[in-house]
Amino acid sequence: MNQADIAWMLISTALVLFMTPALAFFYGGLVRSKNALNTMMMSFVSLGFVGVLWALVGYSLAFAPGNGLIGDLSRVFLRNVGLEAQGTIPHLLFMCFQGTFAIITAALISGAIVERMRFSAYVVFISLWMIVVYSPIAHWVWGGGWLSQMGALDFAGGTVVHINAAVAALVAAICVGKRRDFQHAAIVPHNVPFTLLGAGALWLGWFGFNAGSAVAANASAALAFTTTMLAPAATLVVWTLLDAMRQRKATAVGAATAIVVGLVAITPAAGFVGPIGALVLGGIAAVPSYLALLWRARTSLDDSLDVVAAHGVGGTVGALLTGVLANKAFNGTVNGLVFGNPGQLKIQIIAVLAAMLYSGVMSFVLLKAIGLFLPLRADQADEESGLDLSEHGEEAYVHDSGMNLLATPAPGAGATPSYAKAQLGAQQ
Amino acid sequence: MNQADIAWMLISTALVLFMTPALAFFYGGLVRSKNALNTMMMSFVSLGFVGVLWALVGYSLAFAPGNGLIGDLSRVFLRNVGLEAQGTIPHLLFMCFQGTFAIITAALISGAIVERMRFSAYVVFISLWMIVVYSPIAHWVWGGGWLSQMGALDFAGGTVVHINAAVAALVAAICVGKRRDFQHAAIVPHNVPFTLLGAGALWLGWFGFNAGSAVAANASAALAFTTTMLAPAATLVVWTLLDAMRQRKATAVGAATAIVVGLVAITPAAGFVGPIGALVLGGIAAVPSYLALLWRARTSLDDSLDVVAAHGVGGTVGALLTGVLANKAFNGTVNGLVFGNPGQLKIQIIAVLAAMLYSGVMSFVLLKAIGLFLPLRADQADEESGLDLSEHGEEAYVHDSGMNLLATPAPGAGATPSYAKAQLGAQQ
Amino acid sequence: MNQADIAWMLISTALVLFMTPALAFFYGGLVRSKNALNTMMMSFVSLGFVGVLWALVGYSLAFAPGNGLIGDLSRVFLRNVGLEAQGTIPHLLFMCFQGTFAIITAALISGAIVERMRFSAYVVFISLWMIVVYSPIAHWVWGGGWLSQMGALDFAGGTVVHINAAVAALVAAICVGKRRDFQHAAIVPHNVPFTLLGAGALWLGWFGFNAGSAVAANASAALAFTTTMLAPAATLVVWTLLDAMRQRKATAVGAATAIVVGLVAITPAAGFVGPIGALVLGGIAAVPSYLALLWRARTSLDDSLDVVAAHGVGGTVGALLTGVLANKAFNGTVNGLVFGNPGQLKIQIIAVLAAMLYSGVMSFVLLKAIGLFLPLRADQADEESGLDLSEHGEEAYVHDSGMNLLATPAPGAGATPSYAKAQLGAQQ
Amino acid sequence: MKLIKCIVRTDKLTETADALESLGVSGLTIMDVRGRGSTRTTALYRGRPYPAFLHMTAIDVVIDDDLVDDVIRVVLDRARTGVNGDGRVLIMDLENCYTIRTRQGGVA
Amino acid sequence: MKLIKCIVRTDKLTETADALESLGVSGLTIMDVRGRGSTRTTALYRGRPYPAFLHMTAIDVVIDDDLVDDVIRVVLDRARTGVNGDGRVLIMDLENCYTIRTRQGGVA
Amino acid sequence: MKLIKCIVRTDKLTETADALESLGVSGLTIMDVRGRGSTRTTALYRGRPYPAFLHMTAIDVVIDDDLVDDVIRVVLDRARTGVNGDGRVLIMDLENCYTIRTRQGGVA
Ligand SMILES: Nc1ncnc2c1ncn2[C@@H]1O[C@H](COP(=O)(O)OP(=O)(O)O)[C@@H](O)[C@H]1O
Ligand SMILES: Nc1ncnc2c1ncn2[C@@H]1O[C@H](COP(=O)(O)OP(=O)(O)O)[C@@H](O)[C@H]1O
Ligand SMILES: Nc1ncnc2c1ncn2[C@@H]1O[C@H](COP(=O)(O)OP(=O)(O)O)[C@@H](O)[C@H]1O
Repeated sequence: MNQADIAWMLISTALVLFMTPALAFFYGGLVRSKNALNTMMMSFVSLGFVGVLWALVGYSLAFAPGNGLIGDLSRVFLRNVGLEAQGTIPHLLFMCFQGTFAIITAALISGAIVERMRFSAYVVFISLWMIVVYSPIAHWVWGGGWLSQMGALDFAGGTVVHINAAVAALVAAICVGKRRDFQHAAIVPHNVPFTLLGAGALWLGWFGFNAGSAVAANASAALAFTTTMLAPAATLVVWTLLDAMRQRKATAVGAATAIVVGLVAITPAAGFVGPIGALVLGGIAAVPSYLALLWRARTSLDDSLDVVAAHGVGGTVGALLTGVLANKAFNGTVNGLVFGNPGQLKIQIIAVLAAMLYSGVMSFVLLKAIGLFLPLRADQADEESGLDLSEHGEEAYVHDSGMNLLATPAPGAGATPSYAKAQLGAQQ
Repeated sequence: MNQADIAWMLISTALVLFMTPALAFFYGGLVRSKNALNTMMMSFVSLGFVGVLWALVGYSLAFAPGNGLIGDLSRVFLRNVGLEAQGTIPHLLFMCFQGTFAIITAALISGAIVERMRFSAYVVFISLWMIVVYSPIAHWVWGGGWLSQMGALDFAGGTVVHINAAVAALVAAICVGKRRDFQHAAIVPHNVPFTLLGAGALWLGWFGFNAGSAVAANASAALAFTTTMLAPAATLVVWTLLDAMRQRKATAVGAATAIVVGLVAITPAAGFVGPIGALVLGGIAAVPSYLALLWRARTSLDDSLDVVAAHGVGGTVGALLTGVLANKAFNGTVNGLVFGNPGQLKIQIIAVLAAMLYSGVMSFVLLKAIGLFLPLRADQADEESGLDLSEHGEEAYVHDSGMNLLATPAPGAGATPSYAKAQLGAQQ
Repeated sequence: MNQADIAWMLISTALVLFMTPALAFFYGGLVRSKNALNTMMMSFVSLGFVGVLWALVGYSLAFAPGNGLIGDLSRVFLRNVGLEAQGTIPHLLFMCFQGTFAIITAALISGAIVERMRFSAYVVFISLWMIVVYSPIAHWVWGGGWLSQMGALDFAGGTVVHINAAVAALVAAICVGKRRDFQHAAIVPHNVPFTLLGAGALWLGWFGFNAGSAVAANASAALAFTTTMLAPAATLVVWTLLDAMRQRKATAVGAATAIVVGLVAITPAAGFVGPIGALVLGGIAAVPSYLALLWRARTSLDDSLDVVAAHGVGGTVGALLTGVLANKAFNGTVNGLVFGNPGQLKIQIIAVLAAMLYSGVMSFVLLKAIGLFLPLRADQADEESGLDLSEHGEEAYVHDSGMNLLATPAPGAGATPSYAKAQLGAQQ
Repeated sequence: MKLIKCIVRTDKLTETADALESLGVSGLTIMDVRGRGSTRTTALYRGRPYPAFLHMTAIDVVIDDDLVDDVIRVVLDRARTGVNGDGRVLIMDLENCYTIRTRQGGVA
Repeated sequence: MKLIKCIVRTDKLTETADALESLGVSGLTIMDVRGRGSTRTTALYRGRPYPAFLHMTAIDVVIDDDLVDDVIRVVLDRARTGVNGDGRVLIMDLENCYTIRTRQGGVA
Repeated sequence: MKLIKCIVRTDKLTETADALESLGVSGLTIMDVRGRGSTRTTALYRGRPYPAFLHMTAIDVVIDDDLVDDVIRVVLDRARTGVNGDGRVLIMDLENCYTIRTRQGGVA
């Protein structure tokens, strides 16, 4: 084992775990205040349910030997997963690192169905989805499955995490249906600073996500770190210029979105492209997501927080450009199209399509199956008054009011102060 | 010295320091907006006063050789504390790491007395408390004192930090008395997202707290990391289910509390139990804290933010379950009850009781002594208008208003614009 | 290469990058809500424009060989910057670490001109400023330039970052002019918790900033870490006492400011002074900044968020005290005045003056030049309604309202519900 | 001159405002209010219920007397869902209303 | 019909609302307001004092004329502390009040 | 007795309040409101414009009848910029106003 690698993976794992609360703020700021807590809880609850189930089942399905399609059950309940080395770090630490990916991937889906999906159905959905959809695809790409055998490149999860979550989000948005006032009213963010906070904290965490995916404190991690810093910077520049050209305003929601799009796009490429490649990739990635977002807002698809435009489009662009810009001079192993290896792009396309197909079909089946037992949608009245109250019994913000407990008997009853009749009489 | 250990301890220490601002948000969100800054300042001020006093005095009392009860003064003013190795890291870094623990432990107490304690008395209290209560108990357990000699297990501070702070909090809540409108009004959180932010950031910091307590980037740190990820996940799951069963709503305040309870409970056990042990411990720990919290809210004890239910009950459960679930297969040194060593539980009970007794008595004496010189409580009028204004001269949130400076002379005075008499006359 | 150093520099760089979002919150909380997003965007946009330009041009000007005044163009577009070792870490990682400094230094300037500067002019300004002002000064001090040859001590950027940014801020405040209601109205912070959040997160990031400036996980990093923890603690204590003595209130804005002042002051000294020296330095540094801030608020200089008082005064005090308190017993290389080397203070003074002069003149020239092409100031109407709306087309907070899209045709048109004439008639 | 205070569901704000506009009433002032009446909600803290208020939006419009009937009709039409919690429309007499910019009294 | 606007201390909201309820006045609309009068507070920024306002809660209740006396009495009783800053009770005439859900005028 | 409701630009609050004070009207209640009229603004979300409201401050003052003219004059003077969006001053009749602390009716 290598202690420096352990140090780096300890902190990387902590950072990736923190991305889920960060996502809660990124998403939570974009909804209306009556749904703020519900939206945040959709991320936080993944830390619990997906976290526990990953340790019990998901890790084995994804990373136990098994076959090309799925891992076997040899590591269920963390059997045979201890402090022995897995690579250069303790096996349990590797399990944790991968667990944080499962947690955030499941939480990402929530962006498509906020403000209307019933919380209980959501919890059941993401719990099963992690087992049935996420774990197998993780196995294909990182667990020795068929896509890894085919040579698909996905450094930190463009396909496994982002495309996968985005397709599930698209399916969920369709199955759950649109918000009742969608397209009748401009549903605008209640707290943009929260969204900026989320974007900033996501970037911090993403260094663990991408550079941690080197699973070592080495040159590969440094490369992934560099590209994770440069690509979103380029996306932010291009997005800001697009915003300024189109409407003469550089929006803050746009900036937060740009950062996430740049991070998503560089994810599959992080350890494969060089720094200038990262700038190019980040800059290019801004355009399709920017257009997808504008276009989506005009359709009847209520992918409320644009998971598809950010993670689906951004992830796909990143996965394909990995096949174009991969640079052996930096990664030491493989070139992309522009460096003379067109075959890589073909493999990337297959990987993307396979993930889309599997995630789409299985997410649909899952949601329909859950819908047989649990209503997927909140009641109209609950949707109108907000899910914070109906699903969680809480209000996100309460100002200036001391409110009686229902249980408490009315206070007074004792001596009521003498009432100055004369004074009152004066007015009538 | 070991550079990887240094790298890990540098970042661990930074993360633990960040827990105190995180706590400010966890607590700050739960109070009314008129007391938001006061509550946050109660955490931030600890970074100053406790931080400085730790370097000057506390570290020596806790970690200098001394006797079984307290360290001597050989390291007062950081004498003999330099860049030489303490274990595998520079001595000063070890001092800093321990200092961050003292800071947050003192700040934890504030949860019991928010919205009414006078700020000056509070600052004096936590400053002296760190020296008189925290440092000795830290010495007992970690500084080579009698509890460590007896073999008490406390990996990262279940007893030293959480039980200790919770008992002091209980005593402080009693000495300071309840808020004037406690039990007359439901005093509800003014900003639940801040509480969630605090919980997320606390979790991040807690990886430094627990895994950093290995004081090395090794397998022990990896184990502590793993248990710190899994235990709160399990607590969150169980808490959510309890909430859903009891009232059909999974509250966000509940989720934030559950995360903290899980983190508290795993703290003493972090490097001693295995991953499945951590899931069990975290799951079990949810129940007593959940019940304690419900029960406390019905009593006349105004432990306003439930330090006792979260840190006292959670810390005790964790400390005892450490004696039950400790697993030599993972920690390499000691087993608990279920692995055939019932004696450990007895030692754990003694440690818990000793800390409770000492902390309770000394905190009481301290508060009474301070009360002789400084009023512990804010005036009724100040409590009503909020401590932000009375203690800090500030408002947490100001919207949409430009307000004159008192010092500035009234602006007008110059040429008053001609007034169209005719128009006004029209109305009467 | 040294893997432990890589691990530490990876996380340090991530932490410093996170300081810019943290700054967005520190600054964003202090302005009025109508300018909250604009203020935050002034920090975030630096992550894009300055980040990209640093990789393309700035790094070469600052760190390529060149001459005593400026680096050459040998590393423009990251030519010759790859994964080869620079010291003990990959060259690209070193470039990233330095890039995060450039980003935040540029963003710091914004504090002086918030609530009135036009966003486009600001973006152009900080982009050019980084190239024309920051990069050369970084070269002088860290890139082998004339100040480093002269032996000026600046561990992590007291001169390069803080004095430099503060002088540019002063010039910008003068060139852009004061806010129209400055001194007529008390312009008070709209969200003090955001400012506290920013201060807490800045402290976290500053461990990367200062201890990362050792560019290794070694004793020097541990020393810088220790001083970065102790100095702001001392500043916070002294500031709190000053506040309490002067006005009997310890303000939260004061506490947040104190933390930043302490961090600024220790920055140049971090790896040079001992722990007690850090306490002394931090405590002393509180006084001039405290007074500067009170005094500035009474002048007609609208350095809106007191960049000069915090970073200029704090940075200068820190840079000079480095020459006074530097302690060879800790840093192994150089002593300051109190340890018998008065010459160091002279060098420090020269470095401070040189940076002030260059930054002042060039910032002025730049702003005047930009002013020829782009108006520096927002229109009066835009300033009154707030820059969030005029520059970004957004509102930071929207509560409780579903608002129609302009583009959408009016919904009704269909069957208008029968109107009960009788009922209405009743009232008239 | 009358002041009409419409306390409506927050998500009926735009529909109501647009309808008023179609009557030529383009000026209005809104504020966030909370209320209770036949509809009540409760929220929970530490497992105990407490009464929460409904979030409503109050729309204040100053209009000439001859528009009163139309305004009321339009608001009753557009802000109504038929479910409890729809709100109230209050009609108050106004002595005068000055436009600060022009210093003129009367509806402008 | 009258509109009674009670500007009370925020922590007297529940007591006042409960007292109104015991008179049969269960509908009400509240809003956060700030005020000053005989009581003034100041806050500090950058060491300089500026006038802060007291946070108060305004409770609007629409009632029938015959309830006016009782409502005023009850509010004066329950919202009072006797210390400066207790607030005001305003009585305004109301021409009508429509319940949007039922389209009926009059107190409902 | 009258209730004067001044809807002014938020940054005219202090100037207006100070001017009222110089008339001897020291008590007032303010609230954050939003409005539209001849002035409109739009904001953007996901590239689409939506109507935003202007942030205004409403100042409610209870005064005796003989002060009405002065109060209106002063507000029209001080809150005015002459640019669209200056706001409105509403004059309403008030039946009575009780000071809760003293239980006395009438302006106090
Ligand atoms: N007597 C009243 N005085 C003032 N406001 C009232 C009154 N009754 C109801 N309201 C307002 O109208 C809203 C809706 O009232 P509610 O009785 O719940 O609905 P509905 O009239 O449809 O039954 C309340 O939330 C409150 O804001
Ligand atoms: N003339 C007034 N017009 C409108 N509101 C007033 C007036 N006077 C007082 N108020 C309101 O009543 C509140 C309490 O008034 P204050 O004079 O401070 O208390 P008290 O009446 O107990 O002396 C103020 O904060 C303000 O909201
Ligand atoms: N008819 C009205 N009823 C209620 N409030 C109004 C009305 N007309 C205008 N207002 C208020 O006055 C503010 C300024 O009105 P506006 O027409 O924009 O300015 P101006 O009167 O200077 O042209 C609006 O934002 C709104 O709050």
